[in-house]
Amino acid sequence: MSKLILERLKAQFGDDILAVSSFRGDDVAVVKPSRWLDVARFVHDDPRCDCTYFVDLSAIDNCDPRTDELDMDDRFEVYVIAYSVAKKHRVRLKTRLSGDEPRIASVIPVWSGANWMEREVFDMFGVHFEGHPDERRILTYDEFKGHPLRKDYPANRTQPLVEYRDGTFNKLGPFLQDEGMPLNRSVLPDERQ
Amino acid sequence: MEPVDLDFEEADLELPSEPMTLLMGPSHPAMHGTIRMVLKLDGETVQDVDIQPGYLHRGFEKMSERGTWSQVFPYTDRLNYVSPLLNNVGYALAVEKLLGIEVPRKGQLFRVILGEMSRIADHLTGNGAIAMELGAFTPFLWFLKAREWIYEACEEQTGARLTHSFFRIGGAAFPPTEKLQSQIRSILPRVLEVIAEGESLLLKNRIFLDRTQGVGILTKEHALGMGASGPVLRSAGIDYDVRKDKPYLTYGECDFDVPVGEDGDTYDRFMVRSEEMRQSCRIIEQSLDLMKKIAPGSPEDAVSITDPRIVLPPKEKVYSTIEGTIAHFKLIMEGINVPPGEVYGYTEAGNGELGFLLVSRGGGNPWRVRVRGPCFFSLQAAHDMIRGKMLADIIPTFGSINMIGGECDR
Amino acid sequence: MLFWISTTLKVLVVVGFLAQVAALLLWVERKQSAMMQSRIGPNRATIKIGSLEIRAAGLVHSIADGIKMVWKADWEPTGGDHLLYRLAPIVAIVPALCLCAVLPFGPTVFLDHGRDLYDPAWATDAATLARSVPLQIANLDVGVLFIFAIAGAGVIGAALAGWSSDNKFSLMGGLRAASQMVSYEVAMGLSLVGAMMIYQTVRLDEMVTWQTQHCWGIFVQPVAFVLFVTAAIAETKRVPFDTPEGESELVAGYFTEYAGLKMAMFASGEFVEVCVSSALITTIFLGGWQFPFVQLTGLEFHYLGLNISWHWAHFVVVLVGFITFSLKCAFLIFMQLQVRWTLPRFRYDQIMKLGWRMLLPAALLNVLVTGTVLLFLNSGNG
Amino acid sequence: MADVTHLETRTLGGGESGFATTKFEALLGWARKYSLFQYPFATACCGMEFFSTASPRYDIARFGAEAPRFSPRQSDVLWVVGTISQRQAPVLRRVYEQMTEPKWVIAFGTCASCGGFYDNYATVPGIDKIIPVDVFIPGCPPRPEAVLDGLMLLQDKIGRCDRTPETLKNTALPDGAEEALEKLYQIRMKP
Repeated sequence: MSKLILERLKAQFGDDILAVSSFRGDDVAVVKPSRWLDVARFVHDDPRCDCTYFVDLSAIDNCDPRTDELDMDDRFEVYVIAYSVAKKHRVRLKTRLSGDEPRIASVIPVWSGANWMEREVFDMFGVHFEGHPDERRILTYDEFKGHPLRKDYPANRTQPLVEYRDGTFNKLGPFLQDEGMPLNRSVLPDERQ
Repeated sequence: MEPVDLDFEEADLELPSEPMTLLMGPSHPAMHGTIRMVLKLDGETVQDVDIQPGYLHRGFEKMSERGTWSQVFPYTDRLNYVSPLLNNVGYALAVEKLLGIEVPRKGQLFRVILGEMSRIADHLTGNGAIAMELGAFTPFLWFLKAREWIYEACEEQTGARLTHSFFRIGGAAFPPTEKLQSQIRSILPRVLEVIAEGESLLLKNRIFLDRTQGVGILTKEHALGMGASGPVLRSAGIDYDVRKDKPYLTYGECDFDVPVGEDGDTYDRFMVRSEEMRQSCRIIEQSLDLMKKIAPGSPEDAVSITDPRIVLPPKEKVYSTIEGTIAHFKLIMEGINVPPGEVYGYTEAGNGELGFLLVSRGGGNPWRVRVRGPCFFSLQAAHDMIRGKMLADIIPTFGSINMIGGECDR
Repeated sequence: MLFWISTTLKVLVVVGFLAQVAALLLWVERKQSAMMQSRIGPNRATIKIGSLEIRAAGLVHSIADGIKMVWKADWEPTGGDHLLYRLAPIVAIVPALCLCAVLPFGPTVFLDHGRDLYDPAWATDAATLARSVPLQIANLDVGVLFIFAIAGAGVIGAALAGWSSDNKFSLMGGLRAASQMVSYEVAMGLSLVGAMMIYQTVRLDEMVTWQTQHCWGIFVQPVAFVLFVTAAIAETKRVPFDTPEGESELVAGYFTEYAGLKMAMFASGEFVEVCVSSALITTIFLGGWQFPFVQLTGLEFHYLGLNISWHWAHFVVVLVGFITFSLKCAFLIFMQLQVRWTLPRFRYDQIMKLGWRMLLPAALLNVLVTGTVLLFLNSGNG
Repeated sequence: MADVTHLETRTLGGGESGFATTKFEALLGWARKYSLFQYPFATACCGMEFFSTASPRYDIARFGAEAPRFSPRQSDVLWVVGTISQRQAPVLRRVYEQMTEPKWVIAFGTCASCGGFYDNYATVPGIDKIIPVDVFIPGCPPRPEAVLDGLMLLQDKIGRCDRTPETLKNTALPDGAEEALEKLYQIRMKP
């Protein structure tokens, strides 16, 4: 893998590129949140980067509720992957946001495909995208409270839309919390109830 | 002749015509049960459409964080449930990339063979669904008949018809059975014959051509910006196939072509899929030949690596030796100890680039498993393919995207 | 007296047959599709009489369907027009049944044929005619025109159903059905004008008589035959013209909201229409009940230097005529059902284009050519 | 430990006479049993096996369950095929309510029966939390043979006018079945 894009980025943006790395052939550049849209546009428009193909946009929650504060800095990592079909190279741009009111510019003006991905990140992590034309939930429903992929959301806290029937069932109920699970399931504190 | 009502402003009329809002789905026969479309119709023409996925969101990514690395496999089966083995391969390769290991040659060939079988099953279903949704039920059932043979072969190798969970981190669950060569070689010609038969019913049919050609056009730039991949992207004229552009496993040694469309319409997507099935057959034939050439007993002649920290010990050792028991216990209970890091592993699955972004913080559990489900991106592009067309055009267009709920909503 | 008895009998036979035809055709359709798709098709339902088990190759399933449909719960939409909602299935099926009134399904039966069996003159004798029973319920002077008038009413059923169901899919289905049927009626009517010019009549029994004396209509009007068959399939709303009820688009089209018996009426109305349109095509283009070279007196073959006159008893002639008619209809029905499993469906605008831009001009051209040829031939003769 | 006694289910075969049925009811039951218009509520992986069941090899049409009606008004059996998410639940409930009596529900696969291994915020732990179910078919996804077995179980229940929920159970293969299958396999695999 050529590191051409990373070099171009460093030359263009200097200190706004916080770090670059190439782990197992993946070129990653960490960008300051304030320059997020500019870097994305550069990667897309620069003829030597030419990353016109939008691959992916998502986020990572770095907060471990057992040890970290929920509103820690650098809690959310939003990344976007772009690829150049002609030059056959790809780059992953990353930015880090704080856990308190995470907010970042939308990259829809650069890649129109980012629309649903940003909606998904908003839905799953609660990261807001400034300038997004249609910020709604996409995978969960409007009545859903909270953001399920945040580490502090318990995996099995359901929010039913339809009231469950009562009455007797002639069959076993679903698996209970501790039934049929391996010992080291990472059960978070309030998941134990 | 001038139109009579030229002077009328629509709004001034006593009963002005308004667009009709039509909710299509999620339990609509053409929406695969998982998509809802809110259509704004002007007569039969679609003025605007809001595509709402998410009716099959089952929390794949959350569930992956709760188990060990190996426990993710059954969930990957149910991503693109039309071609589960390709998802297995994709996830296994991503974890292996994070671990920095490579599977022995026979294991790689085995993955290629079963994966391509799965791809044929996927495309058979996809193309059959296009025909069925246009009203031609017979070709669909013929394709299903061929799919049964593939399921049978996969069952012979993996033990399951549909959800195999067969590949492991560092290899596969079992080595190939003796029947592999003969069975697959006997199936492939028959599958090709069925494909040709089904096409003979459709491709010379004026109605089918009229319904698919020029319908649901996706332009090159739009496809790139939207991140569409696989047959949808290739039908738009962009020659991007992960198997060619960044060969993984043994695809680099195989001689196959990547079919590329021109117009990006439904017809092209149908043709790209059916040509890909033929290419997959070529790949399988070549891989079977390569597998025969492996010298028995050589290090290449194994489907899994031997590292006891990654691969489960053989069952007899688990029951007879204390080391085996402990290794088995540790791997099952704690999971494979994957060093901290973050990789994006991607392969060419049935619907396009299937990417897994894996984050490990060390230990047996994944910290984050992100799936790039190719349909999600293609479906997003469907918005512009549908808008401005007629109501009836939605059905073949949507069918040709081959939207698979599990992969789209995860 | 004879008239009333014979008419009542004929009505009972025809309506009784058509009431069963839906079950029969359902079975044919299922088994036929199973054969084409290398399946077996329904075969599990059995009727047990003592130790005897009747399966009738799956025909029993159709009986089960019928019984179930009758006792399936009925349902009515809370919105919409209730009267029209109930009226729609009746309006859909009654015109199709009415059409059978003018179809001749066999040669005229002469009750005192024994008087002079082999003299061709007896058939026109006034006394014989008085004691004859035409195998046709109503021998109307307007013939074909009656058919167009009544068939046109069939569209109202679909449109009413779509309108009164209070469902958007139904509404679209009803609109599609209405526009499609109205459009194809034009082409259908015009395609017959050529045939009427040649036969010089609009009465269906006289059409058959003309074809008995000359040759089948399909040979003198091949274009009209193709146009008429196409338009007839479109009128019955079957694949590839089934957009009004296209499953993958409009769920079940104009009868989405109908359940139980009412839905069964729509479904069987469709089969009755298939049956009637086949009978109509047979009558107008395939010589009706006429078996090749069979005249009123029996087999008459006077071609290629051969002179064969084989006199049959009158009831044999009638029987052969009736069976011939049934077989021809069965063949056409089978063909129409087969189309269902091979072709994809059109898009709505493609149907309209086909109707107005292809079939209609072709029908007009056919009229023009037929007229010119007739004029030319007549001027040559006289 | 759960109480086992209430888990007992009736096995296929009938012969029980818990209900006083008249001849007329028996006739209706017979007709309904062989004329099952189905509404496939297919959402997920199990949909593939549902297709397979309709495919030429297994041919669900043999049992009279041929016609898929996509309008709930006209259907008799609701096949819930695949995972039902919380978001999908109101839709399923609505479709069930729209069906006209008499109606039956089959939970196809583990996810529909009890939520399967999707034990999380997004999925409904079994559709019987929302709508009543007549037959549960286990499997992830169930093999087409199991589906046909489940359908036969439902037909049996319809014939008996029995509405208690039942789960499909494992049945042993009859003697000689394995050899016969192997022979069939050999024949099929001949090039």
